[in-house]
Amino acid sequence: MSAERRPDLRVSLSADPARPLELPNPIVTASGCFASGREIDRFFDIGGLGAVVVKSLTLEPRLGLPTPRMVETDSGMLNAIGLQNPGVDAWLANDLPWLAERGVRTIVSLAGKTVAEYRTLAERVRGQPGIAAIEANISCPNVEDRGMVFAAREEATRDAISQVTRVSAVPVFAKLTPDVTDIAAIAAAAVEAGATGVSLINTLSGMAIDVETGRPRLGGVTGGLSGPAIRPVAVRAIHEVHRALPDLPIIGMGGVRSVPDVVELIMAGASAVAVGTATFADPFATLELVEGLPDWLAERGYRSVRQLRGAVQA
Amino acid sequence: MSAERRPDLRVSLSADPARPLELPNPIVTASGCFASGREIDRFFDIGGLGAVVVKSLTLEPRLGLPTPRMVETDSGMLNAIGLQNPGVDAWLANDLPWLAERGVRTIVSLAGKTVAEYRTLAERVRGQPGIAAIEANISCPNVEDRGMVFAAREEATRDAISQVTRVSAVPVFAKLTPDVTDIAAIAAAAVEAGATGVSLINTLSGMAIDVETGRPRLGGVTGGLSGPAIRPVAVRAIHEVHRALPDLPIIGMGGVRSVPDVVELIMAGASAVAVGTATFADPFATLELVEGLPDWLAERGYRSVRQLRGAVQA
Amino acid sequence: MSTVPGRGQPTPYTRGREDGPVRSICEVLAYRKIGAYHQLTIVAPDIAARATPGQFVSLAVEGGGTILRRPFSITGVSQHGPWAGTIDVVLDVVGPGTAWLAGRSKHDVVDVVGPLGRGFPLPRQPATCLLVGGGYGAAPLLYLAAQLQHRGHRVDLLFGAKTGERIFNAIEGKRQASSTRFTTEDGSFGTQGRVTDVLPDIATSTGAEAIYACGPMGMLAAVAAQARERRLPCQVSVEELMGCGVGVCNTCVVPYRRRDGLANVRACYEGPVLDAKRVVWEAIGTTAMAGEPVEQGDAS
Amino acid sequence: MSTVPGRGQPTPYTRGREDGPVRSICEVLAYRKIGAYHQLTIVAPDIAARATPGQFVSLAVEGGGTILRRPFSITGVSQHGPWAGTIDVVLDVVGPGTAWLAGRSKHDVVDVVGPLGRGFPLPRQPATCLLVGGGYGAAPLLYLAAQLQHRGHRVDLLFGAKTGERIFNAIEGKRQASSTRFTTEDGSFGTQGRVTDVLPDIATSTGAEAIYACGPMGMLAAVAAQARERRLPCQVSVEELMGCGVGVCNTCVVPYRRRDGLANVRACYEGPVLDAKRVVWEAIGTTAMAGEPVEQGDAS
Ligand SMILES: Cc1cc2nc3c(=O)[nH]c(=O)nc-3n(C[C@H](O)[C@H](O)[C@H](O)COP(=O)(O)OP(=O)(O)OC[C@H]3O[C@@H](n4cnc5c(N)ncnc54)[C@H](O)[C@@H]3O)c2cc1C
Ligand SMILES: Cc1cc2nc3c(=O)[nH]c(=O)nc-3n(C[C@H](O)[C@H](O)[C@H](O)COP(=O)(O)OP(=O)(O)OC[C@H]3O[C@@H](n4cnc5c(N)ncnc54)[C@H](O)[C@@H]3O)c2cc1C
Ligand SMILES: Cc1cc2nc3c(=O)[nH]c(=O)nc-3n(C[C@H](O)[C@H](O)[C@H](O)COP(=O)(O)O)c2cc1C
Ligand SMILES: Cc1cc2nc3c(=O)[nH]c(=O)nc-3n(C[C@H](O)[C@H](O)[C@H](O)COP(=O)(O)O)c2cc1C
Ligand code: FES
Ligand code: FES
Repeated sequence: MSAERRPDLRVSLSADPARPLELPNPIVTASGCFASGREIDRFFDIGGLGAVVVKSLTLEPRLGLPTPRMVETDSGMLNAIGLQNPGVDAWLANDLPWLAERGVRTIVSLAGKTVAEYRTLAERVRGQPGIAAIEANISCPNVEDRGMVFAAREEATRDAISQVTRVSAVPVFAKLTPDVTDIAAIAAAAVEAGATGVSLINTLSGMAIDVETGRPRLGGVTGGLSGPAIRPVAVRAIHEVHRALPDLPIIGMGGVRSVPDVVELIMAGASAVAVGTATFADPFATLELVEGLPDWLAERGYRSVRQLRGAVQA
Repeated sequence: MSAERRPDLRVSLSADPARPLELPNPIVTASGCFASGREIDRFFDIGGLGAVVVKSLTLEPRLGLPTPRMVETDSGMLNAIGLQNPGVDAWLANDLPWLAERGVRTIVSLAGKTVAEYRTLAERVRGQPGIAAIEANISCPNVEDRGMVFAAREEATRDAISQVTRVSAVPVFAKLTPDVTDIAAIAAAAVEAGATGVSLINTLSGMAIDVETGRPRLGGVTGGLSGPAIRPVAVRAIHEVHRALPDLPIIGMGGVRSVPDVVELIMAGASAVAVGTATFADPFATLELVEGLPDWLAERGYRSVRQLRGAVQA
Repeated sequence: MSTVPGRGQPTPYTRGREDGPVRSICEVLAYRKIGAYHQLTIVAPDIAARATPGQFVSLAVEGGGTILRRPFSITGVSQHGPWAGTIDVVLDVVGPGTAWLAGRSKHDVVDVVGPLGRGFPLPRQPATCLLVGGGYGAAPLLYLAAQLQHRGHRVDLLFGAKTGERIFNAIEGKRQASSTRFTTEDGSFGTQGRVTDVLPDIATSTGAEAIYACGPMGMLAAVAAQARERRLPCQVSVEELMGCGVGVCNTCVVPYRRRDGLANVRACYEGPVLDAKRVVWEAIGTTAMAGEPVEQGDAS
Repeated sequence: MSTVPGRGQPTPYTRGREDGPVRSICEVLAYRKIGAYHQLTIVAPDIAARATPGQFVSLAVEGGGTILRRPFSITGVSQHGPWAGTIDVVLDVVGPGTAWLAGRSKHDVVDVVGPLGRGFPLPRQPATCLLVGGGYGAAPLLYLAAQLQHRGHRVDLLFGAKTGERIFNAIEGKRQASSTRFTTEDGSFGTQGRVTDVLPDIATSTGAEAIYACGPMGMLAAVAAQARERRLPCQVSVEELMGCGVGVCNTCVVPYRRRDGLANVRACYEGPVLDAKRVVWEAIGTTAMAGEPVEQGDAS
């Protein structure tokens, strides 16, 4: 492939000129599936990825849930980690400088237990060098609403997201759960609250039982289903939101493993594609998608990955 | 295994003595996955199954959606059949007598386009000999509510189910979709409307795109995801509803393929277990579960399958 | 009876009724590469004894996240020999399932359901039959040709494909027919072009009284139109995506004019062999048949 | 570089940096059954060159709907011979992944990531080391024993299992140690009982100065308690369900007292070898560590 005809992988994830987000390629990591970045940087230079979305950070450090924390299911896995993380302050002190120094485009994922916590979290990360965007993980329980996750309700979505957008100078993505009756309505609520875009989808709520012992296979009883099993749900959710809000940037994710999977999510409406569980099976998964995408495009005569966005004829 | 120690497979699916539903074993067919019954009866006597749940019937005959109507996905499949069926009257005339004559316990699945249609359907099947129960498939679009499925909303659930329970002398099960924010709330609405029990879960809404052509892989664009991929979602939904409504009979389904899968759904809270996609892979799937369950129970010292219901320690 | 038959158990393990289709766990007796295709000979006496030309079998496959069986036409049966009762199937590798099957060899075990579907109806009076096959669509026609010849009918074959290596088993074809003709789109074998380019001539020169066809849907539609023009009876074996192969999932439908009106009939149950003039060719894969507004997302 | 390496490509295909773990597509050089276990010798020169005892590799498996790798301790490496650089792993078949791996044979190809995790720290001064293994937990200890002996330490082995055929490679053990002792729960080999029944005697008689242990968590907790009583340094190789094996999923955590406080450390990254006295044995798999109310359904 001659240099001139190498397809253009650049994507823009913000329609707001005041808060731009340009990535050299559409492949990013899914939150909670890439730890601090150092772990995979042992294998390759993670600076080549479109961006790194870090594990969701909470205000206080969290030890998370007891083991067992995962179980493999048919073409998928359930996890119940319980948002184990060092807390936002420790991350800012120990991890962000390393990422920034290496030139990694970093998207910080924030998870609050209350609406007010989202604001505090957004304030803590505000102005920190090297943060390209915020992903507000609102698919986590709202302790003020009987543990119902924020993104389960339009109002809670609006409340949490507006706390973040109010204090942030960088683009804000609302990470939504697919476990809702109408995901496009939740996405619209996030947009009303000033979100730059949405991240679709978080894991599906699931459960598995050890029939020999009668005990749940997860310490946390229920957990989040990810991996190839859920890709059809991700494609549908992305398509649904993209059809309702065609201009809204979407970071798509859910079961992506191969270059055609990436293309499928982009055709459904994603501007960028995050990879989670696939990295567990192959530490090079994200890099190989960055490398494989140009060939796929070139072989089919596409000049830019942007041509494919929302291109499904439906 | 001596005859005396053969575990008892009988289950009761109704707490209402006026409308009992006793099955000789907990294995039933999932609606839309067993056609008229004759097709599988070519392989074995279907009278040995706990019950046969027939394809959802509508008031008028329906030709359904254009092909392609299915696509295999990772450990699952998407289908978009569009409720093709001969219509309730033709079924009563041509198919029910055959089932009744063979002594098959038949659960008739009804699907309306409007609230009123559920009543008409229930009236048509009322008093027909050989109908053991009704499954009201309310996971289908309500044309009076912009095509939103009935079971997406508590009110529509109540409206549709009460039409059926009002005119029925047999137990009524509400078949629910997992694509909702709070499935226990929908189940509660069904109970308020007089449902004897609930059937959990219908397929998840999903989509797949042919990346070479840019076209959806289904003629109906989106479709229903079934098979082993969704079992963790089924277990979670059943557990959630059983915890909220412990006395409510549940017909569980979603990705069941093996005897341990059956036990998993029962431990989560199902009283009976329906098998859909597994029959596509093996026409004997249901029969082999009926045959395999007693051995599994006996090897572990269980005397009745009823001991396992809701037995998960969570 | 075990719930997980297969390895370790004597093969063929068979389950089913006295007649109709069965499920068998069978041994592969032979593997053969034929041009671009792979042929498996499978020891399945019950299926061999019950099959008729035009019927198919459904094979379980392994690997990846596959869960469904794959349908394949029966291309021949043998009731004799040291292994009593074998069936042959021909595979074109197009995806994970066919790749897995093409990797089987002698003594491997495969899980087969069959025979399935409606086969080719045979002429009641001695007749001259033109059999038209596209690609691996030739497979069931070889089985049909043998049976037609055996019953005293005249058989002429017309097989087409993209390339010569995709003409299935030309040698066997020549042995079983009064005349054979091949077309390839790239001209690498036989006449360059499509079967429908030469069909009128052959039908005239052989005096064809009936046409049997199997191949891609586009080819079948074109053959059906030519048969109609010539008022020749025409039976086609259609191909649709199949979820179950046994008639219970309703995914494999073909729009069809039945005596009692328009219907979506199942390729696996009412078909795969259908009367060409009743198939509503122009409505395949369109909403033209729906007769009612099609609701998106009406999943089942 | 291809996105789907493997068959057809020259093996080993290796990808990674100059040091640290790599991903290699490797050929199986030998398969051997050892008692109840299966041993694979894999040609993986980069991994062999970088490994230390106590580290593990993560193998991709096929079949069913499996998507994750399976972790296995390295039980030995060879830098020499006609195939430069092999590693050995030992498998106990417990599920689909180990069953698939146990079915591999010479010339088959496996996909390996490694070496992973923290290995056993070696004593700085010449020391008498007691190595305590349960079941296949003996595997990494044989590799450790070889290295300890090579560096002039005294090695005593104590291996236990349920049955004799689950005592891994007793012969190799005897060759690499000053003394060996075996216990089985059914008494079919060595002393009847558990390793902890005889550990105190052996520690006294050999004059053990350090304990290394690998085996089921229950055994490790008991060994750790005995080591603590005797004030012996003790390093254990722990086992937790692993999602990724490379430190990114946080599923494999073990409660641990770190210098800066209580933490859930990753068995695959900070471990699998951990300092026994810092592991919070009583908190494993309980909510005792959570430090905050555990929300059910808090999925990630
Ligand atoms: C009645 C009938 C007879 C057939 N006979 C033959 C034959 O003799 N030789 C041969 O090579 N092929 C035949 N086919 C096509 C064959 O079934 C498919 O090529 C095969 O199922 C593809 O499986 P895959 O996993 O390799 O590909 P994939 O495309 O990955 O299959 C994915 C899914 O789609 C289904 N599918 C894909 N293509 C087809 C198709 N054309 N028809 C039906 N289902 C499909 C598969 O069964 C599977 O569920 C026949 C199909 C039918 C319906
Ligand atoms: C550091 C480490 C070293 C190990 N070394 C060996 C060894 O040398 N020999 C050996 O036979 N086994 C070893 N194991 C255990 C081995 O990884 C599991 O037995 C194996 O993963 C089971 O896979 P399966 O598909 O056969 O079983 P399944 O139980 O079906 O596996 C399902 C899932 O659970 C995971 N899993 C199941 N059991 C374990 C376990 N004990 N530890 C971690 N993950 C598990 C699997 O990786 C898979 O994701 C080791 C485990 C760890 C963590
Ligand atoms: C082990 C694990 C941990 C996760 N942790 C988080 C998290 O902290 N925050 C978040 O927003 N999503 C989290 N997710 C969800 C993923 O980011 C992603 O949305 C989901 O897994 C679907 O993508 P995949 O199928 O590629 O994994 C987690 C997923 C997994 C598997
Ligand atoms: C091809 C197909 C058709 C279906 N048709 C119906 C239907 O008509 N009515 C209904 O209530 N559910 C229908 N379902 C849903 C099943 O009854 C069942 O709820 C779902 O498939 C999950 O079970 P499974 O994973 O065992 O298939 C259909 C499912 C499939 C795969
Ligand atoms: S393939 Fe299922 S009905 Fe034909
Ligand atoms: S297994 Fe993923 S962090 Fe250890």
